[in-house]
Amino acid sequence: MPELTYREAVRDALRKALREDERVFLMGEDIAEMGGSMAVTQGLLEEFGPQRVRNTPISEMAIVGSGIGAAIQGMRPVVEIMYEDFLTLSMEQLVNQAAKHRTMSGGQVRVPLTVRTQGGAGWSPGAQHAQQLEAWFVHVPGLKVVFASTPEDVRGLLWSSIYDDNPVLFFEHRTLYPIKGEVPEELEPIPLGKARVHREGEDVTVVATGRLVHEALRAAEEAERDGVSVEVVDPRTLLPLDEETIIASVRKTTRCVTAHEAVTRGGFGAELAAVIQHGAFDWLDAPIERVGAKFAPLPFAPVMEQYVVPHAEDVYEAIRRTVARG
Amino acid sequence: MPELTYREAVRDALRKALREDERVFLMGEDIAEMGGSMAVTQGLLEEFGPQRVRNTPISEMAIVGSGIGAAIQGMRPVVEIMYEDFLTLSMEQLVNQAAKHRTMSGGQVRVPLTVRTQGGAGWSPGAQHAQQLEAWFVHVPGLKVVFASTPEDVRGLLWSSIYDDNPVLFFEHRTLYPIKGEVPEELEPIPLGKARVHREGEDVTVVATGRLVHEALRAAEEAERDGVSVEVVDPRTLLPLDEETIIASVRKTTRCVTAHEAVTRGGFGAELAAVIQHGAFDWLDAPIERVGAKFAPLPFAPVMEQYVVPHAEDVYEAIRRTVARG
Amino acid sequence: MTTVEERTEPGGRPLSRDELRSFLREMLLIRRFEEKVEERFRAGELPGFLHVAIGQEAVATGVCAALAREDVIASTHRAHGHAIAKGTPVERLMAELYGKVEGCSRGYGGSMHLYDLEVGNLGANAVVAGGIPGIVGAALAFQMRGEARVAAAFFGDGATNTGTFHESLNLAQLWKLPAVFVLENNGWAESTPASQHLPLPVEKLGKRAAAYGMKLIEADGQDVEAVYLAALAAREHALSGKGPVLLHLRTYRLTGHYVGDPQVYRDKEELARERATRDPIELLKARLELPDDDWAALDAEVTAEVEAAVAFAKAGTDPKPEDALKYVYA
Amino acid sequence: MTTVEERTEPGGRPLSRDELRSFLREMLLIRRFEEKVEERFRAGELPGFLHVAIGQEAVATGVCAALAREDVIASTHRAHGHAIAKGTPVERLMAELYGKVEGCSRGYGGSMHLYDLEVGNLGANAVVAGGIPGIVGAALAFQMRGEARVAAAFFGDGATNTGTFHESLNLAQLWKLPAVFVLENNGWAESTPASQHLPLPVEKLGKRAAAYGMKLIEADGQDVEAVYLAALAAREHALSGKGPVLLHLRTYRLTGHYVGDPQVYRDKEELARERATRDPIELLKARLELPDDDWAALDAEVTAEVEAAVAFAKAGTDPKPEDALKYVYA
Ligand SMILES: Cc1ncc(C[n+]2csc(CCOP(=O)(O)OP(=O)(O)O)c2C)c(N)n1
Ligand SMILES: Cc1ncc(C[n+]2csc(CCOP(=O)(O)OP(=O)(O)O)c2C)c(N)n1
Ligand SMILES: [Mg+2]
Ligand SMILES: [Mg+2]
Repeated sequence: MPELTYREAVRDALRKALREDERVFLMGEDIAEMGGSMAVTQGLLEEFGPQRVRNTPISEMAIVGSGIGAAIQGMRPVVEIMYEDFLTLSMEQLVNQAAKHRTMSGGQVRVPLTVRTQGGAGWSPGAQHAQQLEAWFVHVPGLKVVFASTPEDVRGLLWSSIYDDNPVLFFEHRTLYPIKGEVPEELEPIPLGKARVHREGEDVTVVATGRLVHEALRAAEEAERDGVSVEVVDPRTLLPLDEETIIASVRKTTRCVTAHEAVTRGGFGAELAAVIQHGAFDWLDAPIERVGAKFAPLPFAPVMEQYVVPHAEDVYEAIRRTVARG
Repeated sequence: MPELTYREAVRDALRKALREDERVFLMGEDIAEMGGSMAVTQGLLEEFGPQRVRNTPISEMAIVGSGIGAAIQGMRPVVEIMYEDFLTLSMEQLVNQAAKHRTMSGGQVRVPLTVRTQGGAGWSPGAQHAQQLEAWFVHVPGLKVVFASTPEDVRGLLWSSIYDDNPVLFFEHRTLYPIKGEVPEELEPIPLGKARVHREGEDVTVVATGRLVHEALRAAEEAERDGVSVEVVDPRTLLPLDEETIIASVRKTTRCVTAHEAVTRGGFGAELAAVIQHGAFDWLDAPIERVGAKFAPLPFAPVMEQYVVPHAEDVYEAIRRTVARG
Repeated sequence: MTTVEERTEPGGRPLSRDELRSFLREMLLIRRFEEKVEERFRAGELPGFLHVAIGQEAVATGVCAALAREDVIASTHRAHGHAIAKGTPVERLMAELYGKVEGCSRGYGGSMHLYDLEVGNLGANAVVAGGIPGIVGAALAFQMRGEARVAAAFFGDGATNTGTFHESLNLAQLWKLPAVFVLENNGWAESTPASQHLPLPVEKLGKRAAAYGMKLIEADGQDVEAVYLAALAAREHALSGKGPVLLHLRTYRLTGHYVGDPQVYRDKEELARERATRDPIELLKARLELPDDDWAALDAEVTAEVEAAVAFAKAGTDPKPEDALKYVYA
Repeated sequence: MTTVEERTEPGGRPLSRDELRSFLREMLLIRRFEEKVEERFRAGELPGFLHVAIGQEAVATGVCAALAREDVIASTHRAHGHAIAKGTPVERLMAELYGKVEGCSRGYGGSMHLYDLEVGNLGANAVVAGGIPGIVGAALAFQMRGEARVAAAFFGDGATNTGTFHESLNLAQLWKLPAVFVLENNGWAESTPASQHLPLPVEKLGKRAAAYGMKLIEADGQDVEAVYLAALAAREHALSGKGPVLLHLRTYRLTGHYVGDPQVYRDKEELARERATRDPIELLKARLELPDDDWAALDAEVTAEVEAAVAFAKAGTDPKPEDALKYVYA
C-alpha cells in the first residue's frame, strides 16, 4: 500500500473528484496560487484552472453562502474556511441556511456542500487561530460533521462527504497534515457514520477524535506497560454518530475515557458521555472521564499553551483514574 | 410581594440600571419606539431618550462588536439580539473577541457587556426563529451564560449580569414573557453561578432550564400522583455551573433527568449528564435521561412543531423511565 | 426574452394595454391574497407570524415578469407577492400558510419559508439578507455551466446594513455573475425609519452600488411598468457578462411590519399620504382608466381565486407529527 | 492638538526637518525591529507565527503621530508598527513575542494580540476586521461621554471585503461617531492580489466610503508627511461631530505575507520595482538628504534599541503553566 501524508490524502481526494466530476469545484481564501494556507490545494490550480480552484475575497459568509447556492443548483462545491475560528463568521449560513433548507422546503432542496476547515493548537497561534469548534455543529440537525485523524480516513471520508447530498462540516487538524500513513492504492470511500476501532483492548475504551486519537494510542501503549489493556475508538463522523460501535466497546471494557483537543466543558465528549452512560449504564464500572482542553482561551506562551491543551499523559492519567475505581 | 410578568421583570432591571447608572445604555433593533419585538423595552425610550435607548441598523456583528468596544471603555452596554437565531451572525465578535480579550491582553481588558436575546418554539415560527442555542456558549471560556425561567430570577440575574465584569449571554424565552410571578419589592441581585431548587423531592432530580422548568414542575406534579417524588433544579446560570447543588441533589435522589427545549444531541443536557455521571456515579440507580427537542429543524405546521419540541409529558415519561430501572 | 430596446421602440408606450392589465390583475391578486391572509390570521386560523407587502405589489409583479421561468429568485420574510409573481399557484401558498401537506413547502415552511423549486423560487427567508449569498452561488453555477439564466435576490433597505449583503454583492461583482439584486426600498426596517438605520438619505441608497463598481438601475417601485422595464434591463445586463446589477426600487409598506402590528412608531399622516398617492394598484388603475365594471370583474375574479385557495387550504391534509423528521437529511 | 491649518500655514513645508527626522527614526526603529523579528523567528527563537509590515512603516508612524495619547487604536495581524508608533516600548513588544511575562500582553497574546491599554492600543487582532466593531464602540463611548477623543481602526484592503467592515463603517457613519478607519491598502490579501479579491481597481478602493456617505481622505501611504497630514485632517473631522472618516492610504508590503512565506504567487519584478521606488524609509531619507554619518548614527541608535529589546526579552520570565487560567474572567 502506498503511503501518503494526511495533507496529500486530502489533496488526493480533491484531485480525484475534480478530475472525475465537473460539478466539483473549490473556493476559499488563498487556495489557488498559494495552495491554501496549509498547502493542501497545492498544484490544483495548475491542473484545473481558476474556474474550478477559486481564490475568494475574505468573506466567510459569502464563501459558505455561495457554496450553498451553487450546491442547490446541482454543483458539488468544496469550500475551505482557512481556520475554523473563522467559521464563527459563517454560522448564519451554515446553521440557518445550509442545515435547514431541506426541511424548510419540505424536501425540495438538497445542499451537497462540503466545508473543509482546520484548526488546532500545538504551534503557539494564540487564542484566535486554534479553536476546536466541532461540538457546536453536532447540535445542528441537518448538518453532518466529520473529523478524520489519519491519511486513509481523511481521504475516504472527504470523498464520501463530497458525494453526500447534505452539507458536511469537514474538520482537519493542523498538526496532522505532515503525518504519514498507508492508504489503499485506489481511493476507497469510507461511509459517514462509521467509527473505527484503532486498537482493541479489554479494560478501558478511549473514544478520541482528531489529534487526540494519536495521543490516545500513545497513552494506550503506556497503559499496556502497566498491564492495562486499552481499546481506542475514533468515531470519525461525529454526526451522525456510530453509537453502536462505541457502546459495544464500552460494554465490553466497562470503563471509558473521552478525549478531544477542544475545551472539555460543552465539548463533544459531553455528548459522548451522555450517550455512553445511557447505553452502557449497567456495564460501567467507573465514571466516564473526559479529557479536553482546560477552560481558557488559548494563551500564546508555549508553556501555557502546553498546559491548556491535552496530551497523551492526560489521556493516560484519565485511564489510570478509571482503572483506580473499584 | 408584588407580582410582575417575566417581561416586566426584565424591563424593571433595565429601568433601574438605566436610572442609577450613566454607564448603562441599550442598543438593538427596534428597541426604541416599538419597545423591541417582544415589547420588553417599551417605555424606556420615553424615559431615557434616544442616546441611551438606541435603535440600530440590522447589523448583528456591529451591534455586539460596538457593545464590546463601549464596554471596554467603561460603559455597561446591554445589547439585544432580537432572536437568538441571529446570534449566528455575532459569533465572531462574541467568541473570538468578547470572550478572549481579557486573556489575550494578559488581564488588561474587561468586557462588561450583556447580550440579551430570546428564542423558543410554541408559536409556529418555523426553523429560523425558534432555536435554542445556549449550549454553544457554554463551550466558550470567557463568556458567562444565563438562562432564567421566572420573573424573580430574570430580574435578579439580569441585574447581576449587567454588573458582572465579563461578557454575559443572557437568554430569555419567548413563551415566558407573559408568565407572572412574585418578586421582592426591591430588586435583589441574584449571584451568577447559583442554581435554584424549585421543588424538593426524594426519588428523581430533574435539572431543567428555561421553559422546561415549568414543564418539569408540571411533570413533577403528575409524577407525585403516581407516588414518585421529584426534585426540580434550575441551574439558571449555565456557565459557570453550580455543579455542587446539582450533584448533591442527584446523590440524594439517585436518579436524574435533564430537560431543555434545545435539540437533545449536543445540547446543554449532554454537559449536565457528563458532569452528573461523574459526580454522582456511585449514587446513580439509573442512567440519566435527557429530554430535549428531537433532531430536526423546527417544522412550521403546529402538529409537527408540537412533536419536535418537548413538553411536560416528555419529562414525565423520562421520569417514569428512570424510575422503572431497578 | 424581449429586450428593453424592443420594448421601447419609437412610436408608443413600451407595454400594451393588455400587458398592463395582466400586471394589474396579478397585483390585485397579490393584494387580495394578502388581505385575506390578514383576515384569516386575525380570525386565528393561521399559525406563526406573517408579513404582508401591501403597497409593494408592483415590485414583485414587475420584477418577476421580467424574469424567465428558468431564472431563480430568493425571497424575504415579506414573500407572498414574490411567490405569486414567480408562478406558484395561490392555493399552494395558502395551503402552506395553513400548514398543510399540499402547501408549496409541504407545511414545513410557513409564510417565511415559501419554496417552489419548479418555478425557480429558492425560498423565502426569515433571516434578513439570509438568502442573498445563495443567489450569488446560483448565479455562479449558471455562469460556470454557461447557462443563460439569472439569479435574483429580493431584499429590503434594512437588509443593506448587513454584512451578508456586502459580502454577497462584492463577490458577485468580482466574478461578474449573472445576478440581479433587487433592493425593495420601502423606507422602513420593522419600526425603524430609514433615517434611523441608514447613513444615506433613503433615496440615495443606490449609492451602495458604488462600493462594488456595480451597475445601478433605479426605478419608481410603485410604477409597475417602470419596474418591469428596469428589471428587464437589469436582466439583460446581468446576462451580458458585464456583471450583476443593483436594481433599486423605491416603494412603500402600506401596512404594519407584521400582521397585527399596532404601528405606534409610524406617523399616521405619512401613511395616509402614501396610501392616497402611491398605492401602485390605484396608480395603474387610474392610468389604465379602467371602466368600473371591468375593474369589478377583475376584482371578482381574483377574489374568487383567493377564496378558492382558502377552501383548498382548509380542505388540505395535516402532516403527521412524525413527518417532522422526514426531511432532515437527503 | 495642532490642526492641519496650523500645519500648512503659508510660507513653508508643513513639517519641520526635526519632526521629519523623528518620523524617520521611528520608521527605522520599526523596520529594524521587524527585521530582527524575522531573523529571530528564522533562528527558531520565536513561537507562533508572525507578520511583518516592512514597507508600510509610514502608515503606522504618520497615523499614530496624528493621534493623541488618549486616542485609541485597534490593530491587525500586521501589528508591530502600530504598536511601536502608538507608544509601546520595543522591549515590551519583543518580550511579548518571546512569550514572557514582561510582554505587553504578559505573554498571553503574541504577535497577533499586542495590547497596551495605557497607550491606547486596544489590541492587535488575528481575525481580519475583527477589531473594527470595537473601535465603533469606543468611539460611541467617547461621543456619549462628550470626550474629545477619537478611535482609529487599522485594516487592510482584504478586510474591506468582510461584512464586519461594512456593518462597522455603516453604524459609525449613522451615528456620526469620532472614528477614523485607516485603510492600509497594500494591494494584497495574503497571496491574493487586489485584482482577484476586489471588484474595484485597487486605487479606487476609497469609493467604498460612498456606500455610507462617509468622508474620504486619501494619501500616499509611502509619504509619511502626507499620511500624517491626512490623519490629522481625519482626526479633526472625526472630532468635529461631522462623522467618521475613511482614511485611504496606498502602501505596499515589501515582504511575504508571513515570515517564511515563499511568495510563489508574487511577481519578482513587481516586488523589485516597489522596493526600488516606494520604500517609505528610502523616500524620506532621500528627501531629507540625510548625511551618511547622520543616517549611520540613527541606524546604530535604533539597532541598539532593538538589540536591547532582544536582550530584555530573552532575560524575561516565562509564565507559569497554570497562569493560563488566570485571566479567563475578571
Ligand atoms: C438577521 C436578522 N436580524 C433581524 C431580523 C428581524 N427582522 C425581520 S424583518 C426586519 C426588518 C427588515 O427590513 P427590510 O430589509 O427593509 O425589509 P422590510 O421588512 O422593509 O420588507 C427585521 C429587523 C431578522 N429577521 N434577521
Ligand atoms: C476572518 C479572517 N479570514 C481569514 C483570515 C486569514 N488571513 C489573515 S491575514 C489575511 C489577509 C488580510 O489582507 P489585508 O486585510 O489586506 O491585510 P494585509 O495582510 O495585507 O496587511 C487573511 C486572509 C483571517 N485572519 N481572518
Ligand atoms: Mg424596508
Ligand atoms: Mg492587504
